[in-house]
Amino acid sequence: MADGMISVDITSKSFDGMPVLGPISFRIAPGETLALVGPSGIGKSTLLRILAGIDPEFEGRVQRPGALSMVFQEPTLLPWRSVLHNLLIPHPELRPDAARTMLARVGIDGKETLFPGQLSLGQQRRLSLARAFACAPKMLIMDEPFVSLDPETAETMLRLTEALISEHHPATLFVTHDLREADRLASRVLTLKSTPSGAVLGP
Amino acid sequence: MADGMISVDITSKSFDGMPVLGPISFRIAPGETLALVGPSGIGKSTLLRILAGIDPEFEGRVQRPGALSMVFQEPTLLPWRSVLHNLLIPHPELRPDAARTMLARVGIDGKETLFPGQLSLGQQRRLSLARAFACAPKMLIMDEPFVSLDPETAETMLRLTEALISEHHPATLFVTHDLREADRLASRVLTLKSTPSGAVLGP
Amino acid sequence: MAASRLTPVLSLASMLALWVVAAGLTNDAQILPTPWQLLPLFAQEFASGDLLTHLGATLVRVLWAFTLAMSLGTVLGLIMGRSTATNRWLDPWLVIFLNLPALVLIVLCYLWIGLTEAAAITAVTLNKVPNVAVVIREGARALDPDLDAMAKVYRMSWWTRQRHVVFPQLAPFVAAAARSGVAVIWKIVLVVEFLGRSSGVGFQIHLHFQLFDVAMVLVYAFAFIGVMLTVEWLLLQPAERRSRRWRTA
Amino acid sequence: MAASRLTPVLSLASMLALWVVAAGLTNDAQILPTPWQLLPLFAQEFASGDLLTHLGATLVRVLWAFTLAMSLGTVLGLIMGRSTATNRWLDPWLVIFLNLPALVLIVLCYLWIGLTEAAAITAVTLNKVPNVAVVIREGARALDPDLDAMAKVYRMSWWTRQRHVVFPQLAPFVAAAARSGVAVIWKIVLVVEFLGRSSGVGFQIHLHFQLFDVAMVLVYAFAFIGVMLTVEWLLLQPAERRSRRWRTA
Amino acid sequence: EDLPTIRAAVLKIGTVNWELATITDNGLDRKNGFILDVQPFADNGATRIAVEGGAADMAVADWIWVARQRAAGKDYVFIPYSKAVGGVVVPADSTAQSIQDLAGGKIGIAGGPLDKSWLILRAYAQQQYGMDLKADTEQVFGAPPLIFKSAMGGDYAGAINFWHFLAKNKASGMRELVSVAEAGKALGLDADTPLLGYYMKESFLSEHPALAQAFFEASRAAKDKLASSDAAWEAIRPRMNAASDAQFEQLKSDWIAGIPARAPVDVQAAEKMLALMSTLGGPELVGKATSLPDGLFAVVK
Ligand SMILES: Nc1ncnc2c1ncn2[C@@H]1O[C@H](COP(=O)(O)OP(=O)(O)OP(=O)(O)O)[C@@H](O)[C@H]1O
Ligand SMILES: Nc1ncnc2c1ncn2[C@@H]1O[C@H](COP(=O)(O)OP(=O)(O)OP(=O)(O)O)[C@@H](O)[C@H]1O
Ligand SMILES: [Mg+2]
Ligand SMILES: [Mg+2]
Repeated sequence: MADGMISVDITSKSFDGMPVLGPISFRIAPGETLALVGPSGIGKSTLLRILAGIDPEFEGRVQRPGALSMVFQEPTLLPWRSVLHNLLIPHPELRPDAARTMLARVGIDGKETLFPGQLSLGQQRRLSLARAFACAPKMLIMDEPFVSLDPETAETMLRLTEALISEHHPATLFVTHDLREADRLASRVLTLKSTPSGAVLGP
Repeated sequence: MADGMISVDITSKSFDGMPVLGPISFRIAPGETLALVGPSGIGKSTLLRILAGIDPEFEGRVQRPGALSMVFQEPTLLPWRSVLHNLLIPHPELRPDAARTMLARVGIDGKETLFPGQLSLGQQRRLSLARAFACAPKMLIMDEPFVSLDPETAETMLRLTEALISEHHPATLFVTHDLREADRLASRVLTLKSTPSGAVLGP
Repeated sequence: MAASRLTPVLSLASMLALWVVAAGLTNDAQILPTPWQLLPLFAQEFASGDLLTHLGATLVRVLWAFTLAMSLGTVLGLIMGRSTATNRWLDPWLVIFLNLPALVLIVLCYLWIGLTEAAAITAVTLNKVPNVAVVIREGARALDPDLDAMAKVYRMSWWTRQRHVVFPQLAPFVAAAARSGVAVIWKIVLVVEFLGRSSGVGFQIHLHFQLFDVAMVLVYAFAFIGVMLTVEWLLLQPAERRSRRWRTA
Repeated sequence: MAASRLTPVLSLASMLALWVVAAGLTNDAQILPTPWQLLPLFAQEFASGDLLTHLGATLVRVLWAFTLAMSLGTVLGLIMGRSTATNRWLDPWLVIFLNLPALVLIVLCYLWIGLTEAAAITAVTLNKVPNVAVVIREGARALDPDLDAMAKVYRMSWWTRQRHVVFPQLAPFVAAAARSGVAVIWKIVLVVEFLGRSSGVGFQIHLHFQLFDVAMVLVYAFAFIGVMLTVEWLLLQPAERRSRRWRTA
Repeated sequence: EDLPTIRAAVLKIGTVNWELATITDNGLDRKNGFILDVQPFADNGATRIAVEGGAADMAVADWIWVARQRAAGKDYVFIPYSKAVGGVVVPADSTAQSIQDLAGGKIGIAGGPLDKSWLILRAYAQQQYGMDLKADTEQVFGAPPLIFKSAMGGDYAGAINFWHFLAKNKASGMRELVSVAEAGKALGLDADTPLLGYYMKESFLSEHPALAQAFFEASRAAKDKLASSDAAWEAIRPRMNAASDAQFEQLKSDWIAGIPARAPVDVQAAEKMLALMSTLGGPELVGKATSLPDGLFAVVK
């Protein structure tokens, strides 16, 4: 297999005997961006969690690089650490001024010393984006990264994502409900569709 | 003032001395639906929390009916109670079969006995919608109710909202980033824009 | 499943083995008798009815004090955790009662109320309430304000709010307070019993300690521990598993 | 702000008032002396140096036992809370040690190790570790799995994870265990001291209790409580306020 | 019949029970016009709380303690019971011949630094050998059972304990170096002054004027019985916790040796002893009782 190639070969995944994912198999090349779409509750987040190595309880095999970043569907910040430290703690190698630049790029400069609970939800989501972008990951996984943002901010984030992907060339997989977003960022779109034995990749 | 009229007269609202909302004043008539738009972090949720009576620390006056329902920006469910009980506990007067019907209308039938943590985020959001709709509120406050949903589910939810509003005629205020949503549901759109003394209603 | 049911048994067996080894090394039945040296003593105390009488007396006291201390302590802790103003008023009292030696409280209770059962239970309760309050207060401080807001918006009744919103969040703190609570209460009951009662496990333990009869001390101590293990396995753990189901699901 | 600073002082004053009333009602200086009857005794014990010597000895023991019990108990509680398998193995031991009467452990420690300082501190530590573990275990069970996942994805080091992810979630449990912990430890130190040490507040309290000298018992009890109130106000509360800032902000 | 009842709070395993059981078993209480109701407790402290809290009328203490309480305002009155005191025992293989030979060793002491036996032995060492027992030895204070057990294990050069623990130590081969009674005699104290006794509240006694004498009669009758009859000892043997015949015999003979002569307490001898205790123990020990409080000893003969 090509170096850095990401391969997903899931036979099945179920919760308490209820199948959620059926046989799913795909590859992502380094530098390639894939969108994942599908109705609410079909299993997109489940697939992402398996891919990221968070959920080891499935049948099948996944091959992924070590250095990966993830934007969770909810911000998942450390509520007891300041905005700045929420960047620095997962990235101890990051210089504070680089962290500040990153915060400015997602539009939450000047909030370094606040706690996440003092941010609006949109601001928290952007902080979580900044956290994923703050290093140069080999792989980027994002679960609906641009929701809860006004059109203008969403456009800024989209551009930022484009810039960072072209800078670091990570293999990227992201979930979205917005087909224009998928068109703009992704070279391929994976669609999950329901079958009795769990979700599989559709046409 | 007309019976049931909702009136908001905020002089100012600040966090730790930082002004967030400036002078804001508007009315909502019973049965009327208003959309609230504005960039991320401007103060939309703050305004909604004041209106709902959750945050009493502001300067000004708000008049609202007692029976109100709210869809929070995050699902805000009871993680330790089943899906069904998350409907029944806030609405003890609700009959279990009515609750089941409501779950079916938001598309999460068959999940009654699961805990919220076993739902996908989109399913949790729909449960939180069902909770808001399960009674006949005089006022309905919704903070980005249709995000994290695929276009088809979003359309279903939109229709459901329209149906319920025309059924119970609540005064409705909801936040959205989607102007088509605003156009479809609302008779008026309030826009928050930033000024040095906090956000005010714009043109 | 079968294996996991066996674990506690194996665990207890290994503890027993450790005891036998320790007893072997000590090699002095007066300091640490072997388990089988205790068996006839146990049988004798059981047959004479002494064991059950004293155990019963102690259990009644523990139960009363536990119920009182848990309910008073939980209420106090909740109020102090939710209201900063009340906390500022009551906190010094809490620190004082928390650190007042058990002996002082017990003696004062006995002298004021008399050497009665009521005095004994009051003394234990007063000793334990501050501990419970301190633990529950931390829980109350950690309550989720978003769920509070939700409960407010939906105008939940006071009772619904406590039962479905507050209590499940407090549950780990209540469990911690209850488990370490029973243990502390029973230890104070021991003191209360030797300072002014004529029955109970504490009375027997202290007597046999004064005679330096370690074997008998152990017989009574393990009788109580046996009860606690049973309560743990038959009541506490199943209840906890049920209330924790949402976490593991 | 000024008013809130005054509250603890007023609170203590009201407690003092209650004491004066109770002493007035009791009307027997041998059962409950008034506060001002204690002052000359306090001055006398302080001047003779006795108070400081014994208080110092007790504080050293409390500090040692506290440090040992908190660290061992936290590690044990964390492991048991996070691993169901380990928990099944260790839980029966925990219940046994939790409910083993202090007296039994203390006597065994003294007989095995000798009537030494090390035996005293070991006995107190062994008594307290299970309590701490039980509380921390509940905290470990309530840890947020989403944050765990985040820490895993971002490959945080073990230490970073403990410090920034795990510990802040355990903080309320640690605070609860620590506060009720010091209190319980000091109560066990009292027992340890009267059973086999020749110094310390517990030794003095027991001595004066045998002489039925309640005033002196109170002098020593309040000397320790005074230290605890000071620690509470100068160390614990500011530290807690800092670590709780994110909640109230 | 409405005989007055004396509720006695006693240590359930205390040696005083031997006498009290002999009284009740033989109906000596009713013969002397009262009913004895024995309430067992597990700790001496408990018996004192019981009397003070009004749950009992009588408990056992040494008269120096009673004097201290009386001087502090309590209306306690003392009725003599026993002159049995402790002493120092040394391990069987010890070469020590006098207390002087304990220098440099470890001494286990039951109770604290205010223990009366310890104080008297210190004064004795000072007087006889010019020795500062406190400075020349290392002391280990501990609960009586712990000292008893450690002494058996040979942990100490010498051990000071209550007489019934010493009796058991002796029964296992340990040797008494010097008894507190001898030491006291050397210091000029009257060895026949009964140190231990019963105490009751004066208010209780004044309700029943002849009760002190009646109780004293019963106590003496029991003592006479025990001093003369082996059968009486066999009757109480189950409550003596004697593990062997040797222990039983030792306990029996030491108890009989502790019976004081039938007489009122010699006030002058007591005064002398109190003065000595006051010098040795200071106000820590005797409190305000620097001299004998009036009415401390019940008028019994
Ligand atoms: N507790 C707080 N302390 C300090 N600042 C706060 C606090 N809560 C909110 N803010 C600030 O108030 C501003 C408005 O927040 P709000 O949540 O109302 O924004 P919003 O319009 O709802 O944004 P979004 O669309 O991202 O949800 C934000 O800049 C935020 O940083
Ligand atoms: N722990 C669990 N136990 C049982 N069922 C679960 C659990 N977690 C998820 N599920 C189920 O798995 C299905 C897929 O969930 P998932 O979160 O992957 O959906 P999704 O595609 O991400 O949806 P959304 O767009 O709403 O986020 C859902 O139907 C959900 O009910
Ligand atoms: Mg999802
Ligand atoms: Mg918002």
